[in-house]
Formats: sequence, structure tokens, C-alpha cells
Amino acid sequence: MSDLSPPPHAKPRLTRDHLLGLLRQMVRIRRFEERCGELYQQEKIRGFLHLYIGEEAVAAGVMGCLHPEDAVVATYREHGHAILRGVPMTAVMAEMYGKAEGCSHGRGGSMHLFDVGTRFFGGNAIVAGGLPLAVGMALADRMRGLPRVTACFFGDGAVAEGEFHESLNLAALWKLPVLFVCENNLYAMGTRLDRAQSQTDLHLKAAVYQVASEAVDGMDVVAVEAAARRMTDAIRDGAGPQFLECRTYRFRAHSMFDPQLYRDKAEVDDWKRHDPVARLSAWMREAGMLHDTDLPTIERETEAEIEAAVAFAEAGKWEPVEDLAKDVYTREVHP
Amino acid sequence: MSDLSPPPHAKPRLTRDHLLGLLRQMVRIRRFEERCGELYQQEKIRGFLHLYIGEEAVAAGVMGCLHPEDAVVATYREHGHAILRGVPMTAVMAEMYGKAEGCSHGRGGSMHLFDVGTRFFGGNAIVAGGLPLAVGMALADRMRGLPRVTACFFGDGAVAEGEFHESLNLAALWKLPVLFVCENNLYAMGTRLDRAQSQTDLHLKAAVYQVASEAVDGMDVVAVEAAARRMTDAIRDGAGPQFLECRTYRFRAHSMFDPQLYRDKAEVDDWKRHDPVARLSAWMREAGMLHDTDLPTIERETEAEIEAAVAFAEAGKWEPVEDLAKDVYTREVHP
Amino acid sequence: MIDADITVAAASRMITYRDAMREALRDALLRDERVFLMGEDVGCYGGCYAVSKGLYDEFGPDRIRDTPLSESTFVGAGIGAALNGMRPIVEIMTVNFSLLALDQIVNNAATLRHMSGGQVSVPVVFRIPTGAGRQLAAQHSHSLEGWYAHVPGLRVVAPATLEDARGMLWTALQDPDPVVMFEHVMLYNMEGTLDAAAGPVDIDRAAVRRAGRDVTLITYGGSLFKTLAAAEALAADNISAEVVDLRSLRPLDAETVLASVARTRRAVIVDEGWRTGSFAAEVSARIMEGAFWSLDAPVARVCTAEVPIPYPRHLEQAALPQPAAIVAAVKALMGA
Amino acid sequence: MIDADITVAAASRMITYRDAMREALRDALLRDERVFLMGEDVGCYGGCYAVSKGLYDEFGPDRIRDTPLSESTFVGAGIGAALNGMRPIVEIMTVNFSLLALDQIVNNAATLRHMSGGQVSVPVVFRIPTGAGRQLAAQHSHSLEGWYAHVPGLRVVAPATLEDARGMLWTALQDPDPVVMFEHVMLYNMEGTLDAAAGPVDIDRAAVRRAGRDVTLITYGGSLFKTLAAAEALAADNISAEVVDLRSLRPLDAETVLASVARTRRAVIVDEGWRTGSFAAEVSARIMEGAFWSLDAPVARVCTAEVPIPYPRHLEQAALPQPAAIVAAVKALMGA
Ligand SMILES: Cc1ncc(C[n+]2csc(CCOP(=O)(O)OP(=O)(O)O)c2C)c(N)n1
Ligand SMILES: Cc1ncc(C[n+]2csc(CCOP(=O)(O)OP(=O)(O)O)c2C)c(N)n1
Ligand SMILES: [Mg+2]
Ligand SMILES: [Mg+2]
Repeated sequence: MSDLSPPPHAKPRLTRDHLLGLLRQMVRIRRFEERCGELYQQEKIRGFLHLYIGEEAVAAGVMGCLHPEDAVVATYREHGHAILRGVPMTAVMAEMYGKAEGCSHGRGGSMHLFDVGTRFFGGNAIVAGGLPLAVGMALADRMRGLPRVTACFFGDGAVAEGEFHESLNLAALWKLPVLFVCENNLYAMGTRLDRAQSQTDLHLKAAVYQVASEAVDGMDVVAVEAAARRMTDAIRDGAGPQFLECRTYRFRAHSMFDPQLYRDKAEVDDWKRHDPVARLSAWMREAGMLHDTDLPTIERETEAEIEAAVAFAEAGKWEPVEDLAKDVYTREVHP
Repeated sequence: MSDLSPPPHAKPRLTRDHLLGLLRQMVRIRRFEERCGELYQQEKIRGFLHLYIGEEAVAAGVMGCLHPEDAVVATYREHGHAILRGVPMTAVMAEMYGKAEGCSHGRGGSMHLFDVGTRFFGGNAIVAGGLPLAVGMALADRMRGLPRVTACFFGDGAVAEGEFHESLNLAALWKLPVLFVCENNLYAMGTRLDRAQSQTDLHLKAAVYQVASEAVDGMDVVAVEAAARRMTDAIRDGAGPQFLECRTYRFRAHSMFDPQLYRDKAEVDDWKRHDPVARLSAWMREAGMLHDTDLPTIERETEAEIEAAVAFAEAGKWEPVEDLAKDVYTREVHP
Repeated sequence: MIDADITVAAASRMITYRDAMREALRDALLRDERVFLMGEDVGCYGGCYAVSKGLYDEFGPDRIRDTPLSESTFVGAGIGAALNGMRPIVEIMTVNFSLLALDQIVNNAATLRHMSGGQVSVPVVFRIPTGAGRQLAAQHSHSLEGWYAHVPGLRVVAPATLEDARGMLWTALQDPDPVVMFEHVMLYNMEGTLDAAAGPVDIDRAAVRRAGRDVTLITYGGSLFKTLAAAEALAADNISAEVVDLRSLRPLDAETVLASVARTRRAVIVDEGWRTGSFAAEVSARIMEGAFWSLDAPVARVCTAEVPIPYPRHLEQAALPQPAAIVAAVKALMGA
Repeated sequence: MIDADITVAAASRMITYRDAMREALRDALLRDERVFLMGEDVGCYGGCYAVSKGLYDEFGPDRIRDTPLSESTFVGAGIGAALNGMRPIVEIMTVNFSLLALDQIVNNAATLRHMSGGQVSVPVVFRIPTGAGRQLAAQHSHSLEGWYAHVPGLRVVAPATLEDARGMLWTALQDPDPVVMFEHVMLYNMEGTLDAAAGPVDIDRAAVRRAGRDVTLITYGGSLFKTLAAAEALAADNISAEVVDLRSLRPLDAETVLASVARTRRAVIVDEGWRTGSFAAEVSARIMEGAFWSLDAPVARVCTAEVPIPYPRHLEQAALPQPAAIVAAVKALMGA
């Protein structure tokens, strides 16, 4: 479980401790992802790898507002979400390697991180494919009388898919406890938002279903957290689904295969000036909340955590080939 | 082609002749459909049969605004649209019988009326399945530089489907010449609109895509026509797609199998007081535009047209069983 | 249809397939509060084929849950609800519309267990009416059971008899994995006797519906009764046909099939899918692989003609497998 | 991969499958102004597998048309555009996402001609990358060619060689009916020589890629080179294998298959689909029906294991058909 889980109905906090916590979470994602990129070059990690670098404020801002009994449904760009949700970094890294000790026992890889213990339900590689799942999980909570939230992360590209429309409608119609978090990073692979959608104010799209909807600066973790807290509080108060559009940007390529022909370096550099990690640290520094040893300490601890994760993954085992047919059915079935 | 095709950019006309034309078209649908209902009881027509009775003002109001080179894409509730588009009633009736002389050579039946001559492209039995087709037809017109409109009819139920969302977005994004006509009859089979959609003002749903959008009283043929004319004019002027929500009601069951458990007779009776045929005739009568012999003449002529259509269908031939494999491929292909 | 002329025994009653299915639904809803039924027009309308008629009044809108026209999402929501403690029965109005939900079924229902390394199960049952015969033309007459049977992670069953209509649902709900249940639309009106105590049945094994010596006819779902009729006709010509009802398409009970073919040495498969790529091809291939040396003649298939189903009755019937074609296929095999 | 070690002749050049496909696209765009390419990231991004790289700059955003993430609608729009005078090439990024568009393909593209009684044709080409091998795990590694081959009204082709990558597209565009073209993702980097004058090829007939006497290996698409490798290995053991590349799955050129099997009297089918309900089953059934009496042994299948494709390389490779398994299957047949 994320160590940022607040007590119910807490107000956004701007204490040094709290902000340091947010900073630490963003740094954990950033460094983990950077290391993954290197490991991909070393062919330790294979398949598709989608880095989240630049977007850390979104996961960090939202995840702390969730309770242990809440659920998370994410996309293929979900390492940060998994880690902040409390999936051990060791198990995440082992999964990226495809080792049996991975959080999905190696079967899923980077795009399919699962961890039932922290109620982290994937890791979905079909764009918008997680939205109906989240709606259904929330439906179950509602029918079972459990006061839980399901947080569902997805990109701007997913908003164009039919399932977005159907899921928003169903959640609104049945007033289900879903927090929809749209990570609007302006691109779906190489397609800029305005080349894909006639309405680029995505939160307006959500609002038309009568879903409470808001856009925030997704590079500002404090803003994201404040909005997410309001929204999770509202959901817990029975207000039904909420839609949070976080305007953000990915600093890296879409995946490891993307030559980035579709955007200028200048645009990327512009956005890097809003780097969420740099921004929070600068703000804290100005406010006298960041001591000189803080960041080095965080970096050092993060580094140690990552190296332990890499060592864990390296030491992990390959599942024996004889087990190939495992985990297709719960009980044994021979087709 | 409909005999109501106006010259381009005509303004709505309230002349006696024009209104009589609208009245005649609505009566043609009404009586044709009633006869189809009887023929279904007599087992001359089989499969599904979806009657349009009550909704005639929509087809009548829109169809007169289309030009011969425009195209129409409709649903399984499309007999009225086909007839008003100019598909001969004989060929439509023969199709309902499944005879080789039918407009789809008997292969399609009631749900799949096609007539390339009048650019009537079906008759689609998958709810919302026609929207992408209409968008694609409009795309072809745009790419070919042809100043045509594609009119696409669908129900309130279709608005909940993912394809609605995707199609509105694509048409708006590419500014395609599509007239979306939503026949909001308040029910999708037995599901009342407010039990299926969180936003019941359907034209608002369209507006969010930046599609010019409007709701009209779909029981008032003059209002429908005025709006449809404005919209087709706008499309021809290059304004991109337009969305017309027509608020209407079906007086009959969804199909011939529907026991109508989901609505009160009182509700149906209420709506019948807005009967579009009665309403237009009453209004014309008050305005001194409907002479005593007008309606009887229309009824007589319609009756004759329908009887000729039935006779044509009765005299039609069954396609020989040996031809079963025909019209699967354009050239001969043996799988 | 079957058994209709048998006198109703004290402990049994006349019932239709539709009513047997409704009893199964009611039974499941009463037995387990985690069970609910969800789909288009299952509630207020009473079900497109009237299967759930009355249940809305009895169990209310929460447990008999009408959905908007959004196949992909309500199917996905069923999967999500199953992940999170419920036992949903999701009705897809017909197999034709299930194409819109296929991504959710293939990429989520069937794979979540595997992708998560065995951490989750997806105990959802999809009820899907299937098949042609009602003159509903090309977009409303598909038989795609074979497609579903191709997908690891799914179980696929096809109740053809009243016992199975009454009994398969509960067993399917007890299964921790997604079960797709195909109900042929021409069976709903079938009437016959059912034991008053009829209850859950297995969903693992094929059933020999008629014993015979000369040829094995293998089929499932809506084609069972046509196949039994063909067997009856063959009997009149002194050809003794065994009829195997597969009941489950995935897993396929090859053992029962092969045992029968080993005895009869001849087989004809009857399947309402289009011939090329039909599930019948799989059965034929299994016999090839498992009983080649016992065969006295090549295995034959009677399937639907390779044409979108046409509207007129005579063409629709000509496209579908019929008893006469089954008889002819058998006679061709027998060299008769 | 193939021919890579052959000296390049004067009239031929080295080229990859990817580039051959791009040439075919360019050629079609130049030949016919009604042709355009549409799909996710085909333009600015240069294509998910870089197939269309450069075409956006050359032909502009109208003819190399990036679409939103809306598979059902841009596929349907391609069908609509084909109905209305254009010749669209619609790229679905991978077969995995084609599930979201299957309704449009099955219920519109494949049926419009029939439902309209032959009034319309739908001259659209769907290009669909398919297959596993890149460690993309359970949702991104499907091989669903067999499903498409089941549908009357569609044509389904699978170019496996450079000649076919270069030549099938134009032929497909000349076809008045919808053609689904599957490109195996592991072929894009394959390099070899191609005749400088290479152009359109037929899409009707299977091709014998290697002649042999003892057994017929039947395959298509991405499995062709694994099968050729197996044939090579078998040759070392003095087993002479004929290799048939189906090229077209619908229609299936049964004639070529049966003629080969009639000569070799043995057959193994190699198919990356999951075994149960694979297209290999159809081929097996056809051989059963058309060459039973010539068979010296049961026809065997080498298919993908019945498991969603796992992420780790060793498990993925273990799940897929491999030369060693093909060799083993052949040897089992030969009683060797
Ligand atoms: C249904 C579907 N279509 C296409 C893809 C290929 N694809 C993977 S990610 C992606 C872009 C998604 O963009 P967005 O939703 O904005 O998320 P982001 O990657 O920017 O985080 C695409 C097209 C897919 N995985 N699923
Ligand atoms: C995709 C799909 N799902 C379900 C159906 C079954 N069905 C046929 S008509 C209908 C209701 C459609 O309602 P609406 O769009 O409002 O049109 P109306 O019938 O009221 O004219 C349904 C559910 C279908 N044909 N297609
Ligand atoms: Mg994005
Ligand atoms: Mg309606």
C-alpha cells in the first residue's frame, strides 16, 4: 500500500513532510523508469516498454488519495502507478524481466503488472480496455455495499475510443464510485490530440454525461492531489463518478521503438521546463521546506531501492518450460 | 427520387402544395406500414418487422431536403425512408416478401432495403452500425470533391453505442458532409431513454464534438423540415456535419414480438394526441389549406399505390434455390 | 419437440427450453446473492426471447439489470464485477452483437488470469442466443460458437436439451473461469418433459443421445434435433446411427467422440457454422488425429453453405444443415 | 532470411519485406488516385512498424490519413468510402485491435453485397499485422487469420515472401470485394533479393515453395520460414518434404494442397493459431475429405499451445510452432 494513504476526508496538506513524501514518490518513478530504459538497451527488459517520465505528478498526486481497499486499473504505461500503489519494486522489476518472482509471475511483463494484494488490477494493453473493467469493479462494490473507489487511469487517446463513451455513460447512469483519471499528454503515439479529436477540452467530453469533471495542471503534483482528494472524497460521499483530466507530457518516446518524427525537440524542451520533480523541489526550496540534504537522501534511498530491485530481478528464476500451460484456467482443463 | 426534392438553398415553404406533399408522404408511410402489419399477421412478411408509425414526420421532413446525388443510410426501421427516398413501393413490398423482384432481390428483407439507383444504402440491423458507413461515404465525397450530403438515420438507443462517439468525432474532426438524424422515440426496445443514458438531451451529446446540433419537435413535420433544410444548406456551404435530434414516438410495438410490458397505454395515448399526420391536417384545415377532398384523394391514391405494391409482391418469384451462393462475391470465388 | 409424445410421469412436467432456462436463472438468483443478470432488455422488456420474463418483478432492477446499448462496456463491466466478488450472468442479446464485445471477452475475460500469473479468476457466465432459422437475414443469423471455442481461457458450452438448459447454468456459475453458454434461438419453444427434481448437470462431457452401430453423427446445440431426425430416417433404411451431442465445445470431450468413432468406424459432423473454418473442422481434425486407423471412410461435414444467411425462408433453409443432407452424407459414406 | 546468401543479380536488389510492402503502397497510390491509406499512426508517426514511413511527406495528410483511436469507426469509414467510389487501404495497427472492428468487417464489409442483392461491391483492402514473437504478451500476440477465413464475402491473403509483399496489394485493390491481408510482424525485417521488375501477383493460388516426395508441409504467413527450415533439417535425415505456402486462406486452394498430398501421402500443417479451432483444422478436414484414400498416415498439426502468449521469451517460443516440433511431427508420421 502506498505510504501516502491519508485518513478519510483529509484536506490537502502542504506540510514539509507531506510534500517531501510526494517528491520522494515522483523521484522513485523517475529513477526507476530511467533504469528500465537502460535495462531495455541491455536487453534485460523486452517487448514493449512505455516510460512515464514527465508524467509522475499524476500518479503521485492521485495515488495518495486512495485507501488500501480501493482498486486501481491502469494501462501499459503503469510502472509508476504500480510502485506508488505499493507493489514492491522488486516484484515489479522482476516482472519486467519476465522472472517467476515478478508480480505477475513473469507472464505479463511491463504491460501487465498485477498485484491483488494491493488491489492493483493491471496493466491493460488495449487502449480504453480498462475502463469497462473499472466500471464493473465499481458496480460490484456498489452492489456489495462496500464503500470503495476504483481509480481508472488512461490516456487522451483512449478518450476517442467507443469504450470511453460507453463507460462514462454507464458509470454516470448507475452513479458508480469510479475516479476516471485521464492522463492527457497531448499525444496518442504520434498523433497529437487536435489531430485526433474535434473537442480537445477532454473534461468537457466527460461533463456531458453528467459526470463531475475538472482539468488540472498535471505537472503540478499539489494541484493534482488537491483535485484527486476532492474527487475521491466526493465519491466516498456518494456523488458518483468523477473525471479528472491531468494535462501533462511525456518527455520520452512513446515506446522504445518510436523515432519521434511527429514532434519538435523544442516542444519537448518547452515542456521539460515544467518538469514536475524540478518544479516541486524549486517551490519547496523557495518556501524553505526543502533542506539541502533532502534530495540527496531521497536520491540515495531510491537508488538503493532500485539496485535492490535489479538484484532481485537478476537473481530471479525463469519459470520452467514444462509449466507453459499453467494459469490458463483456475482448475485443470484440457481443451 | 423523392418528388419533394427542392432546388438548392430553398427556404422552408408553407404553400398549400408543399404542405399537401408532406401530408401525402406521411400518409404513404402510415398506410404502407399498417398494411405491412397485416401482411405480417398473414405470414406474408416474416423475420423482424419494425414499424415506423408515429414517426413519419421525421422521414418526411428530412427526405425532402436531400438531392438526388445525396445518399441515405438508415436502420432496420427504414421502410418509410426508402419509400420517401423514391424507392418504388412495389420493389420495397416485394423485398418484404423476399421475392426476387424486391429492391434487394429478396435477400435482405424488411431490415435491408437497398437501392443504389436512389442512393439508398440500407437498411442496417446492427444498432449504430450505419454511422461509420455514413462517415466513410461522406469522406469519399469530400475526397472526390463532390458536393453531396450523406444523411444518416438512427435511434436514441444508438447514441449509447461506442460507434456513435467515434463517428461524431471523426465527422467533426474531418468536417465531413454528414447529416446525423437522431430519431429519439424515447425507447430502445423496452428501455426508456433515462434508464439507458445519463444525458437525455441527446443533442448536447453531439454538441460536445463541435458538431452543430439542434433538437426539434419530431411530431411536427414543418419544424423537422425547416431544421433539416437549414442543416443540409449549412453542410452544402461547407459547415461540416450537423446533428438533428427529432423528438418523436413510436405508436406501435418495437417489433412484431414485443408485448410492450415496459410502457403504459396511457403514455402511448398521450403521444397519439400529437400524431404528426393528424396534426398537420388539422393545422392545414384551420389555415384553410386543406380542402375537403384532399385527404380522401391522398388516401385513395395511396391505397391504390399500396394495393399495386402488394399485387406486385404477390406476383413476384422466389429466387431458385440453385442460386443460393449468388451475390456473396462480385466475381466467382469458391471457398 | 423431443419427448413431446411421452406421457408425463408423476415426477416430471411439461416445460419449454425457455422456461427451463428461466428456472435455472431463478434458481441461481435464489441460491447465491452474488449472482445477477445483466444485459439489454433483460428486465422491463422481459428479455428479447422472453427468457427472463418475470424476473425483474421478482428480483428488482439491481439484480435484473437493464443495460444501455453498449455491448463492449457491459460485457467488460461483467468481467470487472466478476473480478471484484460478484457472479454476473451477462446476456448478450444475440451472438451477432457479441462481435462488438469480442475484444473484452478475448483480451480480458480469457486472459486476465494468465496475464496476472494466476492471481485472479473471472467467474462470469455469458449467455448468448445463437443461430439462424427465423428469417432474420445476414446480420442476425450468425453461428460463431467455433470462434469462442478457439480461445484459451474460455469454456464454451451449448445446452441442447431441456435437462441441459435447466442444469448447465448453475454448474457454469460454480466454475471459477469465464463460461460462454450458447442457446440456439430455435430451441426456446421446444417443449418436453423434465424431471421435477432436475438440477445442475456436468459441463465436461459429451453425451451419446442415441446409440448406434454404423456411423457416428456428432453435433451440438440447435443441430441436435435435426441430427436425431436424420438418425431416425436412417434407421428406416437399416442404418444405425449413433448421435453424440458435444455439449461442451471447449474443452472438447474428444474421448467420447473417439470412442464412438472407434466403434462405428464412420463419422459425420453437423454444425450450423459456415463450412470453412467451422468447429466441425476441428472435430474432423481430432478424429483424423485420434482415430484415423479405425476409419472405414473419410469423416464428412454437414455445415451451413458459405453465404450470408438470406432472408427468404426457402433460401435460408437451403443454406442451413438439414436432416436430408445429413442422411445423404451418411449414405455417401456407407457407399449406399 | 530467405535468399539472403544468394548473390544479387543485375536485375534484382536487396530489399526487406517492410520496404517491399512500402513500395507496393507507393505504387498503388501512384497508379490510382482513388487509393488512400488510413489508420492509426500511418502518417506522421510513419507507421507502427514503419511500413508507411515517408509516404506522409510524399502524399500528404489526405491520402496518408491518420485516424483517431476508433477501430470500429475508421474501419467502417473505409467500407463506406469503398461503397462511394474510393479504393481505401485501411491499416489496423495489429490483429489484436481488429477485434474492436470485427463487427464492421463481418456485418458490413462481408455482407453488404449479399444483403443488397448484388447491388454494391466493397473494394476495400484491410492490412493487418499479425502474430507473436516479439514478447508482447497475451493481448498483443494473436493470430486470428483463421477467424477471418471463416467469413463468406471476405477474401483473406497472407503474403509470406518478398514477391508477395510487393505484389499482393495491387491485385487485392483490383478485387471488387473486401480483401484482408495479414502481414506477420516477424517478417518485416526479413531481407532478400527481389526482381527489379517485381509487380502484381495472383492472390488465388497456393505455391509450392519447395518440392519433395515424402511428406507435404502446409503453412502460410509467418510460419513459412520455420517450415522451410524444418524441411531443410529433414533433408539432412533423408526425408524429402514438400512445402506448400497457402498464400490465400479464403478461398483456399485445396486443389494444390490435395495434389501434393496425393503424391506424398502424408501431411503436416503448421499454423500459428491456437490448435483448437485453428485454420489448420480446416486444412486437415479438407484433406480428410479430398485425399483420405491416398493417406499413409493421419494428417498432423503443429500449432500454438493453448495458452495466451506469455511474456518471457523462453515461454513464448515454447508456445509457438518451431522447426523442431515440425521435424518431430514429420518423423512421428514416417514412423521414424
Ligand atoms: C485498441 C488499441 N488500439 C491501438 C493500440 C496501439 N497503441 C498503444 S498505446 C497507443 C496510444 C495511446 O495513447 P494514449 O491513450 O494517449 O496513452 P499514452 O500512450 O499517451 O499514455 C496506441 C495507439 C492499442 N494498444 N489498443
Ligand atoms: C448492436 C446491436 N445491439 C442490439 C440490437 C438489438 N436491437 C435491435 S433494435 C434495438 C433498439 C434500438 O433502439 P433505437 O436505437 O432507439 O432505435 P428504435 O428501434 O427505437 O428506432 C435493439 C436493442 C441490435 N440490433 N444491434
Ligand atoms: Mg497520450
Ligand atoms: Mg428508440
